[in-house]
Amino acid sequence: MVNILGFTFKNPVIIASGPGGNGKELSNYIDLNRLGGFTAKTVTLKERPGNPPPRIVNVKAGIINSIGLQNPGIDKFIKEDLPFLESLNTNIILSIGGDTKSEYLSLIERLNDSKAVFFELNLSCPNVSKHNTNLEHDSDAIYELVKEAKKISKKPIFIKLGSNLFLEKIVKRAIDAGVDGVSLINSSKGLKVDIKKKRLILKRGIGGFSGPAIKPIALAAIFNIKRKFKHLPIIGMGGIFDYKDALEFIMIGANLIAIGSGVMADPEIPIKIAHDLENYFKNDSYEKTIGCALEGFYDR
Amino acid sequence: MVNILGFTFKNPVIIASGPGGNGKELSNYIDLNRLGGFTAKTVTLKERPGNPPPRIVNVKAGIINSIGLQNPGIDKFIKEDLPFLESLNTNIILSIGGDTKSEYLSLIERLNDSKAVFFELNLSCPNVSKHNTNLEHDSDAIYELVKEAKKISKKPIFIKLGSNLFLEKIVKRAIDAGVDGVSLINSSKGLKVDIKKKRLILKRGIGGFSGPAIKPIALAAIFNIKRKFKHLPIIGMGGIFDYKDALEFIMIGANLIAIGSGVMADPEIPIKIAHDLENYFKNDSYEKTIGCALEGFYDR
Amino acid sequence: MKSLVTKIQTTENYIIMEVETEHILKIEPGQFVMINIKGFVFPKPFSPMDQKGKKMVFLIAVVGEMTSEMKKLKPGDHIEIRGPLGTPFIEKIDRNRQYILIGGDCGSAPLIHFKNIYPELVKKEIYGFVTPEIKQILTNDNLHIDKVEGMSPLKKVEKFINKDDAILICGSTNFIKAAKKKFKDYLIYGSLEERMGCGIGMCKGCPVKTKSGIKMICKDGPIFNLSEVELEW
Amino acid sequence: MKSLVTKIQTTENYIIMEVETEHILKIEPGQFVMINIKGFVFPKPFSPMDQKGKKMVFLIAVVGEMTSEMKKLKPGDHIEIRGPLGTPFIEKIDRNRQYILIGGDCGSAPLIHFKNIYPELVKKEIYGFVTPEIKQILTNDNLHIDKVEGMSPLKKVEKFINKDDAILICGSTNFIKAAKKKFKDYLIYGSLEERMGCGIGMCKGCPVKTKSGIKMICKDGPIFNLSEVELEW
Ligand SMILES: Cc1cc2nc3c(=O)[nH]c(=O)nc-3n(C[C@H](O)[C@H](O)[C@H](O)COP(=O)(O)OP(=O)(O)OC[C@H]3O[C@@H](n4cnc5c(N)ncnc54)[C@H](O)[C@@H]3O)c2cc1C
Ligand SMILES: Cc1cc2nc3c(=O)[nH]c(=O)nc-3n(C[C@H](O)[C@H](O)[C@H](O)COP(=O)(O)OP(=O)(O)OC[C@H]3O[C@@H](n4cnc5c(N)ncnc54)[C@H](O)[C@@H]3O)c2cc1C
Ligand SMILES: Cc1cc2nc3c(=O)[nH]c(=O)nc-3n(C[C@H](O)[C@H](O)[C@H](O)COP(=O)(O)O)c2cc1C
Ligand SMILES: Cc1cc2nc3c(=O)[nH]c(=O)nc-3n(C[C@H](O)[C@H](O)[C@H](O)COP(=O)(O)O)c2cc1C
Ligand code: FES
Ligand code: FES
Repeated sequence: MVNILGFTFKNPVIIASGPGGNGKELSNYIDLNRLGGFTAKTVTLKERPGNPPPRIVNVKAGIINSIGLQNPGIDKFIKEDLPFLESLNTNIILSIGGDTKSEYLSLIERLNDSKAVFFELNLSCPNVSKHNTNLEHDSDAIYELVKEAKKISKKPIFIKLGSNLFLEKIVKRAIDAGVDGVSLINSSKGLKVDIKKKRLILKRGIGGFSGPAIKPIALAAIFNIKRKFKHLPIIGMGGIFDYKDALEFIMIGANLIAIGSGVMADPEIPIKIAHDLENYFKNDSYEKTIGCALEGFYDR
Repeated sequence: MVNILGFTFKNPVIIASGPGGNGKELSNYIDLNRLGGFTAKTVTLKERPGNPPPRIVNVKAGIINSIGLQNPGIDKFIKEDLPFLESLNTNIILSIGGDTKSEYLSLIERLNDSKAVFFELNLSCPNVSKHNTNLEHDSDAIYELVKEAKKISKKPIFIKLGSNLFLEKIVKRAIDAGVDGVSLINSSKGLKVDIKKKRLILKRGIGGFSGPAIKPIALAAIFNIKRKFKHLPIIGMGGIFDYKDALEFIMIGANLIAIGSGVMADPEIPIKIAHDLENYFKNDSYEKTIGCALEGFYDR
Repeated sequence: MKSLVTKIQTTENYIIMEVETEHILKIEPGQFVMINIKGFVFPKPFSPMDQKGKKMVFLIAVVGEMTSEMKKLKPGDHIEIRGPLGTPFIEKIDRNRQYILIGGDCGSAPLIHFKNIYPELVKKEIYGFVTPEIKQILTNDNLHIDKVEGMSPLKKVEKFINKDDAILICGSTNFIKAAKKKFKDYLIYGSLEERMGCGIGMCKGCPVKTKSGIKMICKDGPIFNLSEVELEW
Repeated sequence: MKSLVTKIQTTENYIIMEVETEHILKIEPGQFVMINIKGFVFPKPFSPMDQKGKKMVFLIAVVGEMTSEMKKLKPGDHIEIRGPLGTPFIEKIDRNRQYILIGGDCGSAPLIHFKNIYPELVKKEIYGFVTPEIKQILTNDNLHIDKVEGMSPLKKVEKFINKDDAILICGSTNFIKAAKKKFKDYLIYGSLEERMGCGIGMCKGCPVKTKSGIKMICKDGPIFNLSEVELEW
């Protein structure tokens, strides 16, 4: 059992936004109620068709995706996806994305009375252009957004960021604006060239790079935040494929751990991790394990 | 044969700064004269002992290093390493690092009359603290440094950067200051936790993450720079282990490709790549291949 | 599901691989499985050419990283198989018609499977390969070798197709585009290919534009009535 | 160099693996090789316990990712071996002395090799393992099992060592630190361990502080006169 911001999670394992869709397909394979939580796929105000194919590129120890936030838009989401999510006996986190601050705020208003426990503002999608759910270059904008979101939101607010040089600064500003937690990390920017055809595989060139390859980067990002902001709740993700990966994230400071690409490789991974962590924490305190690797850390 | 800034390289394959040391050990395994060039390990004004061990951490498809710029300092470098490098029949690139602008400038002065073809200013070492060869957070400082370096340097100047959110902006300023080329990318920030001992493996926590895992990130970074600054010479590196990897870098816009961790995994990799590329370019023009994957790219 | 490679035959560019699954994994023709092998993190989609009990047979073209590694598999090696995935041909096609089966390269695999299970729905078969190489490992009376025949399988079909014939085709997107154009007045079902992530419809990795919006090839397909899909983006 | 696994014996935590190298790769006791196996990008260092002609034998402790995968190797599998690397014991030690060999766990491997080649330089051997598990696969008259003897090998040596004896020790850094402290008045050579990158002295990945500055364990060692090294940073 994990307590975070007054909410109780059965276990620290949640599904990250995106790879698991809105849960219906995944629920044919695993019992979502066994998990600590489920983050819905980022929803936007209007429907988005997503990017043209191909959308998936396999690379060593990872995958590059160019989904482009395909989603049905908020109306259809509320009608067709939210009821299913709300029917689950697990904590729901709603991920929202917008082109402008007011879009984020509208989405919060529309979803404020849902059964979800948190909002996660997706500020770092690598698959859309600037100002489209890709605010992370602009810490002032993030400050403003969080400040206003906090005014109207009935739920705690997490912001989701990628690994970047100014992460500490951005998070500091978001904390000043009242943010409740951070989700780290979104997929990184990655690219592959088709050397036979001599062209970019993805039509946008760059896609979102995820999977085991990015795990060291995710851990480094969380480490940097955790050691500066010891009490800030963190949802950790990036290449978690087994319980040992999960333990690395917990020991470096993640309160919850989220599985993204892992469910694509094998839908049963989240259940296996939940099970293995339960065994592990028979002998060890979960609370004390969070961030334990930072103790006595010699920073120079 | 590759022409770049008026210099001729036998082939596009060079050794990246660091993993290959200053060439003596590597020359016991391969004939360095078969390569296009060799970048010396970053040298600083004073000797640096480097970081405490462990300095190497293996992760999936990559390695995290915490060398910490161990080097003998400029005096010893000039006495003990430079003569060997100058005796080679290949192009030498000298990588320099400093804590302050004036340190970089002193190093340039000390090395201005060497036989090296370029200077590479290492601005992005993940293994040292801020202001220690880790200027990349500060594009104003980079502008100033490059501007003054260009005034005194007798050789073209490359700057070496990591992948970061503001890469375009930094490179734009460096170009304004007169930089001749960029080396992309340095190792990324990575971390691993020892879950048995519940502690960070590296004493600094974070190290430099390199190898095949970071290749998609390197290609994405080069793509972003190449499409904005079409004529800027680029030395591409990050996870190049075979000629197919090398071709991806060339097709995305690298004029030269550098092997870093590859020589650690297998010292013969650079020779194999040089050989395989020679075969490949029997039928294809090298000049026309540089950046060919960007042609017709649909940027939206 | 853990599965054992029991037999593997290879040519330079093709593999026929027999595996034994741990439990019976019933596959309808047109469905596919996600296969993963040692050294890879993410699995890739393949449609079996045959499946009986715990036995499954695959026809695989060696085109890239994973398929090159598959070529090195030996009997006794283990692979991971997940499925069945996708909609069976039989659930989407008009069962009151007879079909000309057109396979493009390894797209032939699920059609060969279909013919085995539903021979009564098949009017004619043509499995197109560019060179005769495939004959080293695959015996089938309906192989069409472009280089031998001097024409593509589509051209050949054009010669004998009747006004009210229907087509079931499987192959690369370009092959299917060409067929759609050539046979635009016919009822034609195509099994589409796309790079896949999850294989079960949740990651939104394998889109196709249809008249009723964007669908996922892995879940809503891979078979579609070609009049309902738009193959250009 | 491409090498063939010819025999492999395992217990839960140990492996004895025989390989045949493509060409003869002459190893002096104390030298090591970098081994790589399928699925890994970077190789790791191991000191053979024996080498004759193309045959090489390793004694390996299963401690982490690569060694766990090594346990799954079968005869007929290929592995990659690069070497010989490092300085032979014989080039650094005083050849006019006789040595007590002290092995800590798999650090025993190069010492067993040393004894085979230079029996005249060996006064006594003691190869310490914590539990008797190792006896399932390793036969040697000088195995010391902590749990059976009720003491560490260092304690045992303390009991019989003479004033002018010399020591050659190989094991974990902690083991060597303990030995250095216990036997500070003796001539003691230790073969050090460190995580390695290149194995040939160029990447600066495996440092040790010595009286003459920072040295690389892979190139300047792995053996050092312990009076010359500082094992704390
Ligand atoms: C439902 C379905 C069933 C399939 N059944 C078979 C089969 O029975 N036999 C068979 O040989 N192949 C089949 N494929 C195609 C097969 O999945 C790809 O050839 C395989 O994934 C290539 O992997 P790779 O790592 O070798 O290639 P990569 O190195 O990833 O790429 C090499 C080339 O293959 C193409 N490619 C990559 N992934 C796919 C894909 N999913 N579909 C089509 N082309 C792709 C790329 O465009 C590239 O040109 C099927 C695909 C789908 C979607
Ligand atoms: C010169 C030399 C010779 C060696 N000879 C042998 C030998 O004959 N038999 C044998 O079993 N082992 C030997 N080792 C140690 C062996 O290299 C490591 O045990 C191995 O690299 C661990 O790999 P892994 O992926 O299983 O462990 P990892 O998953 O990388 O790590 C697991 C644990 O092993 C430790 N470890 C990792 N790398 C090393 C290393 N290079 N040296 C010591 N500990 C390490 C880590 O601290 C960690 O606690 C030797 C090491 C050196 C430097
Ligand atoms: C196919 C795919 C779709 C994704 N869609 C979203 C999304 O809609 N919103 C979001 O915040 N993150 C999205 N992500 C990012 C993941 O939630 C996660 O942050 C990232 O992939 C790193 O974790 P992983 O390595 O476990 O996948 C997506 C990732 C993938 C692979
Ligand atoms: C052990 C090691 C030492 C390195 N030392 C330096 C250095 O001194 N200066 C520098 O600019 N880059 C250094 N690098 C970074 C490499 O030059 C290269 O930019 C990076 O590793 C990515 O390339 P790769 O994946 O081919 O290794 C080092 C990398 C490694 C692995
Ligand atoms: S592959 Fe994931 S939706 Fe089709
Ligand atoms: S491992 Fe590279 S210097 Fe020793």
